Amino acid sequence: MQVLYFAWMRERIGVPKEKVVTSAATVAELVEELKARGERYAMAFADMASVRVAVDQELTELSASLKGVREVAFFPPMTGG
Amino acid sequence: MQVLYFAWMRERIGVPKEKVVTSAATVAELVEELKARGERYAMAFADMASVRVAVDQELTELSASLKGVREVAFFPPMTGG
Amino acid sequence: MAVSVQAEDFNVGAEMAAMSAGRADIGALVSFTGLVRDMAGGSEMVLEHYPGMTEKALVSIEAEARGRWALQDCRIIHRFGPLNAGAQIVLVLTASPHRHAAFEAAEFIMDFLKSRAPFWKKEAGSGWVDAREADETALERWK
Amino acid sequence: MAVSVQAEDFNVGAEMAAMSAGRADIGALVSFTGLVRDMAGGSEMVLEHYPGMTEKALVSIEAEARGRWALQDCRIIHRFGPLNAGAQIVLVLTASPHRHAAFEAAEFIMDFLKSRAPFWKKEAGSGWVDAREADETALERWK
Repeated sequence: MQVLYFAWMRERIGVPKEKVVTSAATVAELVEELKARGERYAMAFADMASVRVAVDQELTELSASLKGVREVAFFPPMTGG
Repeated sequence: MQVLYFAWMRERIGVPKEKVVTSAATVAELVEELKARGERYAMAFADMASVRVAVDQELTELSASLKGVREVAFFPPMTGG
Repeated sequence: MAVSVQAEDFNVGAEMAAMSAGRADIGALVSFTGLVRDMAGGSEMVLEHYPGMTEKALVSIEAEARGRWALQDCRIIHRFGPLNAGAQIVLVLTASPHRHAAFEAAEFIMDFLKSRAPFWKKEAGSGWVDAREADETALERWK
Repeated sequence: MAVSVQAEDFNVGAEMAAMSAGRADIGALVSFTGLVRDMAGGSEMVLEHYPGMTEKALVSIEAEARGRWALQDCRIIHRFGPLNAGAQIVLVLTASPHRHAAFEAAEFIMDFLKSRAPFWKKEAGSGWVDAREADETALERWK
């Protein structure tokens, strides 16, 4: 599974994307696995109220299933326009 | 006093403007005087719900005073834009 | 005064460029362009207006809009005379730091202009255009 | 699909002309242009985006707008990359027979684009721009 990070999530974690092998069933479980990877991840995911998630390029919730998913992205609230 | 007519008011009455000498105190009184001038005027002022009036280039009501007024204009509801 | 009542056509891009030229404090620019629709029957139209009062009415609508919203700039151009199908009739431009002010002010100006500025449309086929009930009720929103 | 996500600047006048060219059924054309405001501190900005998802999000917002209003045409252009103060960021164009549809659709698209399209602004002086509460509450209007 490809995991992408944008904006300050990308800066905190230090990479724009990475391949992640996981058995997490939901986004929330994936977040817990990532947080356990070290301080940068723990910091990036410290305030989940400021984290948005897209699964296969569709905005969704932490409870979303990862079954068959190819791409998960984490980013702060969007500020376009 | 200058009296102006626009759109179908102008077409019905047959002139775009005319000098009117009147002792009418209000627009409503002026309308009655004009209606008495003949068929064209009577037709133009037949349906007062479709007549708007401006006194010295400000939209106003039939009850408006004509004291010191130099220009009165009659026209149908506006359809700009 | 940023109001023009004219027979000539206008260039929306040029008007927008003129509004934002030399400044970098505008966040939102909204434009409304009204065009002559090709109605079944007649494609030509004549716009009659009341010279003098028209300018006053537009200036007063603009002033009212500037009083309600924090506009950085505002421009109204309204044409008169013969106009073919597809021709531009009216342009309203509003500039503001924030988008809602720019949107609302432009819509407010158009709503008032529609039934408070002395213009009358006559279509080649069908004659004088009747005022629309909807245009009068649109004003309710701003009370 | 009338959505573009690009680094290049755009020409509002040309986009409007392209939309109305060769047709005379449009009554109302509304444009919204978002510009980089020169904030005290930093005048340069970088707009990061999520390639692929951005286009999808904009196409979906456009489809939603077309479902709600009788639009004759619609165009969204959003830039990414480094942008100086005064630069154009986003363009939304809507065409409709009537003005309220064109206004509302453009405002709807901007409201959703603001907090549902994956763009992030970083200002040279002050860092990542925080999402505004007001942008989230703006969506309530369309429920």
